Amino acid sequence: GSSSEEATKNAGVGLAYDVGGRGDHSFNDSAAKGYDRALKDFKVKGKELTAKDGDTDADRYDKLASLAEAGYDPVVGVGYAWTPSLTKAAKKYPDTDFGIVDSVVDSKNVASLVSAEHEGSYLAGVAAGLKTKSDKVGFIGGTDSALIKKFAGGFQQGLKDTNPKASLDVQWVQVGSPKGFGMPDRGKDIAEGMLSNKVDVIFSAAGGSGAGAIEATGKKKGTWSIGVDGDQYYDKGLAPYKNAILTSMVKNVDGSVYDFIKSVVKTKKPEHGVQSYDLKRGGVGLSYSGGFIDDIKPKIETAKKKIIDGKIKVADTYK
Amino acid sequence: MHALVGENGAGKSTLMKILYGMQRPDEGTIAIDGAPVALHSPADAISRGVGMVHQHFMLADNFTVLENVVLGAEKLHGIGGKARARIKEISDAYGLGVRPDVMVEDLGVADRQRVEILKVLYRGARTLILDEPTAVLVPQEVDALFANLRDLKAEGLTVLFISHKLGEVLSVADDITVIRRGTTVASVVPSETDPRRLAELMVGSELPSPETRESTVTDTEMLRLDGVRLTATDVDGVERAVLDDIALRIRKGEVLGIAGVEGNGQAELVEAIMGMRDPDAGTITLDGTDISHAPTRKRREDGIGYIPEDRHRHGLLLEAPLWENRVLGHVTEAPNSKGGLLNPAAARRDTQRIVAAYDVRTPGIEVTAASLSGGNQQKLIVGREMSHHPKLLIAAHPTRGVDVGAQAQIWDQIRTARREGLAVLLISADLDELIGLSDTLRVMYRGRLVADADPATITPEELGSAMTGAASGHLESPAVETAGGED
Amino acid sequence: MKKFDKERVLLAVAAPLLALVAAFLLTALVLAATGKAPFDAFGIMFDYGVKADSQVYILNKATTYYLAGLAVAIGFRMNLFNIGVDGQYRLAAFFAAVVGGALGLPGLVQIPLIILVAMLVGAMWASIAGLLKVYRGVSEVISTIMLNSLSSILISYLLVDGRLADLDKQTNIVATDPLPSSSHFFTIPAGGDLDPIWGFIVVAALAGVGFWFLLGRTRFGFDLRAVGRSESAAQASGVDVRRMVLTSMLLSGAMAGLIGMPMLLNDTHQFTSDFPAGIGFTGIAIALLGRNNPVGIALAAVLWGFLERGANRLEFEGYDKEIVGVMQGVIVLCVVIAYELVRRYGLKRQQQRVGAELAAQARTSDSKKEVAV
Amino acid sequence: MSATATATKDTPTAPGKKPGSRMSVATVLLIVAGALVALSVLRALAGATQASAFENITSSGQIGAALSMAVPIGLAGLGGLWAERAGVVNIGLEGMMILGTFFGAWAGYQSNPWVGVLAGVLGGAVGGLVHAVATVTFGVDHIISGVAINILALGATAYLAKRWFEPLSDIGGSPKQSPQVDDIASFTVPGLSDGLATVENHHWFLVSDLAGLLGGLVTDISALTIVSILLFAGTFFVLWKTSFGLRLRSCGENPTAAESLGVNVYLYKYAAVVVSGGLAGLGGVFLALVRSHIYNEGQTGGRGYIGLAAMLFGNWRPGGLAMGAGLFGYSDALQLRNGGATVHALLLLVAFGLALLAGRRLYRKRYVAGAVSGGAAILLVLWYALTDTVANDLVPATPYIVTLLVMGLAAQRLRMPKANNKPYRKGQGT
Ligand SMILES: Nc1ncnc2c1ncn2[C@@H]1O[C@H](COP(=O)(O)OP(=O)(O)OP(=O)(O)O)[C@@H](O)[C@H]1O
Ligand SMILES: Nc1ncnc2c1ncn2[C@@H]1O[C@H](COP(=O)(O)OP(=O)(O)OP(=O)(O)O)[C@@H](O)[C@H]1O
Ligand SMILES: [Mg+2]
Ligand SMILES: [Mg+2]
Repeated sequence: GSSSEEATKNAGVGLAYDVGGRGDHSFNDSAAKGYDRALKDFKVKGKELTAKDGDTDADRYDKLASLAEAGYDPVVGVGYAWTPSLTKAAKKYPDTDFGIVDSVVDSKNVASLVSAEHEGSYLAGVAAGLKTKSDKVGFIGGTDSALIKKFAGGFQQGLKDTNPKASLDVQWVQVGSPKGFGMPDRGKDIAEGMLSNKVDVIFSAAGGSGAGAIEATGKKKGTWSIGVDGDQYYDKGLAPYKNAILTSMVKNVDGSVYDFIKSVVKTKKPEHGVQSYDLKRGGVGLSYSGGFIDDIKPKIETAKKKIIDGKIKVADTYK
Repeated sequence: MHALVGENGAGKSTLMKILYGMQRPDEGTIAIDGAPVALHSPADAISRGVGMVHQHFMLADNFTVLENVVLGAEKLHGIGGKARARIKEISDAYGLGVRPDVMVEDLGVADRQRVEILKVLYRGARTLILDEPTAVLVPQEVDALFANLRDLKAEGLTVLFISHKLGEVLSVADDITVIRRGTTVASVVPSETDPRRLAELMVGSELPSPETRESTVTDTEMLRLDGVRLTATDVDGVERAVLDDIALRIRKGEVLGIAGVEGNGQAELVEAIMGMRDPDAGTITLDGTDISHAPTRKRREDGIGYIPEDRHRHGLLLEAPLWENRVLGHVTEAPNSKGGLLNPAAARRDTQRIVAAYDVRTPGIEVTAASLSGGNQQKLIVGREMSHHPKLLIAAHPTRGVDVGAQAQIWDQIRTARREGLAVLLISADLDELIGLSDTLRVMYRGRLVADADPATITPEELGSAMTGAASGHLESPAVETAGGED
Repeated sequence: MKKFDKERVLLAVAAPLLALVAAFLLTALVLAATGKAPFDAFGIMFDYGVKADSQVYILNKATTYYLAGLAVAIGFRMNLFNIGVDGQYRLAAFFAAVVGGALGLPGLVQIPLIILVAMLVGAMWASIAGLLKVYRGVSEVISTIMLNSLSSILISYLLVDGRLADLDKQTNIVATDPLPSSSHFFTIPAGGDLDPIWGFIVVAALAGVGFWFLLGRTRFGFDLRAVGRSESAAQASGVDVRRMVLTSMLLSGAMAGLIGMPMLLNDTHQFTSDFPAGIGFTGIAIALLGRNNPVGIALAAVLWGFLERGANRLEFEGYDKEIVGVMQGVIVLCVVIAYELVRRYGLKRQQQRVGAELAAQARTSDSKKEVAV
Repeated sequence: MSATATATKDTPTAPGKKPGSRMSVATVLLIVAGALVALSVLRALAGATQASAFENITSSGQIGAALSMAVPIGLAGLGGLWAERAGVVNIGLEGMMILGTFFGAWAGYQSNPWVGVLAGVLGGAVGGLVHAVATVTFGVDHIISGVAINILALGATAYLAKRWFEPLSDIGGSPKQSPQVDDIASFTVPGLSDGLATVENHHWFLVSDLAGLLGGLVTDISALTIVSILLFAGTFFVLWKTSFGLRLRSCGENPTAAESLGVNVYLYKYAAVVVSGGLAGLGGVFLALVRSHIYNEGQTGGRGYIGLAAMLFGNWRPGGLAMGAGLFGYSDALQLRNGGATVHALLLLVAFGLALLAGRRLYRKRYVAGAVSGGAAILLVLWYALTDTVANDLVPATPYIVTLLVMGLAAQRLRMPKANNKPYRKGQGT
């Protein structure tokens, strides 16, 4: 570093989004929500940076380092892509508290904010298995990454455990590229293809592309979508189709980010180590907005309890 | 009918382009029908009744004749049936025999020229400019053309044409203007002059002649082609023969001339010998070794020199300096390289030598080839090819578009090398050059060698009839049907 | 005319300078029009760009970009538009990482082996486009674009837990086996607590020298440049153009194979789905800027690195880092136009000068003759 | 033989024959019909488990999706066609499409989608204008200028999106995304659409396939799709049936000749390239406003290039281009909608086509080529028989492989405008 006197006074919260950034209607936005809330509640300042397509680890490190260098504390990396750069930054700036979403960095000054997406997705699978009439269910993943396969794996297990007859059609919007999270048109095409093959419940873990799938089910009577990340029933852009949103698999990134910021700036007892936001901790779960799955709530709660009790071990990847 | 004569590069085309509004004069005036005019574009010229047939045809190959004719003049009769009718009408009136719906690419040179003339007439031109209309025609076609032009003259049109060929100028023109280095040097009427005097006016001195006297032909065979056949597949997937059963031999010290209307397979023949196209059948033997399927580079290394027909496309890297152009085609040979490595220093030195020895007018060898004049470019090519002491020289139109001085030098160099045992395959549209330089003559027609002749006795007219397919066999022998007499 | 004359050098320098000035002015206009103070932004970029750690960053980035520029330039030199460098380097880096991760040989053997694999894979992927062009007449522009998409699909098919990669459940990162530390490339310490400079910069420099030597000093290079200047003349001169197309496509692909190596061997040591994409396209811009010349490409690569470094800072200072994208686009467009203008002006100037000098020569020789007479 | 009417340039035989490389409408229909019959037969042969995969190949949903995917590619290709017919290669189509998506959505969300359409077309046309200035006026190499424009368009839209859309986050804007734009009207032919759907659902031999095909073309068709189809017809009319078109095409065939006849070549080239940009812009608008309702960074996804490929495939003619775009749109929709099982069924169909090709080649005594096609057909049949689906993570390769295959089979018969990609300077022609 060159100028270290700045680092002595705390400048506020530093947040580094993954490609997509604030406004992606997906998990970056979720993180932004937690960040906004924390800034307001704790009256601190903050700075947001966003990774761009083609950024190398060096570019990402550069962003984290300039935040730490300028005295931001904590510094949060949103998304597992920050893993290598954040590992390096944590080593370089041991006095700064780092947080990383969706990944684990093994370091004393890092809080790893991971969620049990597979557990929540299991419940979504249960709902789908109970609600499908055609015994055909679909899953649309934004891209074939390990994280999204966690959703797919849990969903498949929940579906099969509940309704062994049901078949699952799994498709990716774009293999090998996170661009698949921003292609609502292709999401819609995939969904329409599934619907024409008599699929009647579709779970999309595909960021913005999921909106296309929701639109497709919204336009065909008797078919359902399952939303992801936030409670999409309240998504303004999806208002015309909200009655086709069976439920949403909510992943509380906003909560985990908020909690972490709070632990640093408010309680001054920074969370460190792996912070697992699972079913038990309420980090993931199903939403009941719209009341479409109220009838099967007991069965879902049973499944939830079994998972929490460890009676069901949910697969965390899809093969 | 007014003729404009002058040597290559005298400025004839430039003057005509000015008349046609394609270039603007720095000073001076142009008057049409007595009124001074300012021509800013071809459209201006066309609207004043001036039409031009360019030295290089201005036709879109992939368009029909109709489309080519109506282009730019759609307002007259549209682009459909009415235009077609009008074209037929004009064609019939002047006996041009133009078919409106044929693709231009399927037409021969003479037909294309008639399309060009029709294009001008279609626009109602009263003044017709023809830039070297006869350069690519055989004598019989020239006669037909002049017959057409006389018809036009009879209709009251003014015809302005450019030519180097003094004989034809004297026979058809009513007036002659001679220009040299961009200025008018004389205005004469045909009855008061003769070819010699006209030539002297043009050049400022006596015209050089391609005549070669003593024969240097030896018995050693240098190049031999047997049953060479080359086919090409056109866009329809139809295969046709562009070279068919070609057999010829050239001995050391012999110049073999090939006559033929352009597009009858001469270019393909050269490409087959150079290895740029692979023959489908037959053998090519150079100095006793079979090179039928050898790559071009090997053939060049084995001693074939090549003066291509189109120096800009095949002979030079226009934007490269002269010394790199000296390397082109001989990159594997001394002094240009050693091992796999270039030797720029040696190549530069040798370029200096060529520039001096072949009188290439250039301020240095670092200038690009594009900045040299055509004649000097050609001298560089000749110098380059001769520097590697070829056994066989393929010279396609070696003096096309070069000035008289350069022409004489090139002829000299070919003659000298021939004396030292060089075999030469000469292809030229200039029948005088062909007859003057060759020891043996062959005529090519539709991909075949259909006739041969002795240059000592043949006339351009006789050659011309064989070039159009009207005569075949040995043109000199009285036993075979030949066209016209011999002198 | 001298071998190096001042006017030519001046003209060669004028084009990029002209373009850069125009580009900065245009960008300033855009900034001003959207309500930002342009010169502050440039100031921030400059101040940040000349800091010591920025210089290390720029050099490391430029190493990668330089190789990308060279890979593209090989094609450009003979009028081949290898838009597929992007797919080639990614596929190459992937397989190189797989091979490197699987073996545990001494570095002296393994590093060259990894590099060789990368070059081979790059060349092979490029050869598909070359073969299609030579035997089926398919435009390389089209085929390489298709091949870019195909290489991403192929990589993501293979980069899966259990196929050629492993999943780290903690980090959610799917990666090839990491290279053994013996295969890490050496680094050059930059002093202080600065990050080191990637040792691969040496390889990149050698590649540049090799490029210059191959094109400027060998028969092969002469042939290649001849094809680029005039395909028909090259063919008549004895170059086998079809083979040349294939060879230079292979060379371009092999060079593309090197692009991922500095990152793989000096930095990430494994291939993940986040391995940067799009550097092939950056390479096109850099080759255009550097005018396919090894020194020019180096300058262009450094400029690009500088701009990106500045972009990172702009965002921090509250500017929109996206302005750098505009800047890059404007620079490339201005540069190609400026080069063309200067090229044409130079050619015309030269023709005029040749004409004038010849006329002068003719006059002196005429007067000599008169004296002699 | 007369003394004059003789030698032909390059073609000593068969003078006067038109180049017949273009396929007639009848041939195309015949091919489509043949494919349908083949499909029906194959489906009848395949087991019941596979039948639904085959049905997807001609389902109306599939056809409708294929059409909506083909339109943007077709429009980009049409842009390419205009430019190249005037002798300018336009690889900047991608950038012009990006401008179309951006400005289409930007104007669209503020007023109504049709204003967006206009703005997108204008945006693309401005991109075309830049390309025209660079290539026509300054004489920059066409491909280089196109690449530069792609870089610039990407940079400029990213910057503007950041400036203009980010502040609109409460109505859905973000640095990479615009707010929602209202739908453009779409039409369904009443009666016909339902009737065809009924027939299709019966899965009758051949009849249902035909019904599916037609059904896809009359159900839920966007107004912009209709506009696009009209533009194809209009392009054919303007370029081949009007004097404007004749002049424009002459600039791509022999600009010097056109110049010598008083045609202002620069003007026509400018017009063509600007129209080209406008069409590509419209393609972008289609992506933004019909396929989605938003601008989305990276939305074009290389469709500009694919449009160019479709144009090459179509031999620089609107009909052929439509087929090329249709082919890509079709295979993309097929893989996207139906995944592995249907692509698996497609293998058999392709094998069938290859077998026919092999037969034709062997008949024409082109043994090597015939053997290659035959071998490929056998391999595909084996692949089909030994597996029962294509892995879903490989399926996305379908459109690219199809394009490469088709280009490989077709490229050599193509004939581009003669002066395409050649520099032209006024007054410097020979
Ligand atoms: N604008 C110009 N500036 C300088 N030189 C020019 C210009 N235009 C033409 N020239 C040169 O003037 C000379 C006259 O060219 P032009 O084509 O008119 O000759 P020509 O008499 O028609 O010759 P040819 O018999 O070869 O057709 C040529 O050397 C040409 O290169
Ligand atoms: N017409 C011109 N106008 C301006 N500069 C020119 C012109 N021609 C050449 N140059 C300059 O001369 C230099 C050499 O040009 P170029 O790169 O084409 O040559 P080269 O021999 O291929 O180079 P290399 O050493 O890379 O092989 C370049 O720097 C270029 O800028
Ligand atoms: Mg001339
Ligand atoms: Mg002339």
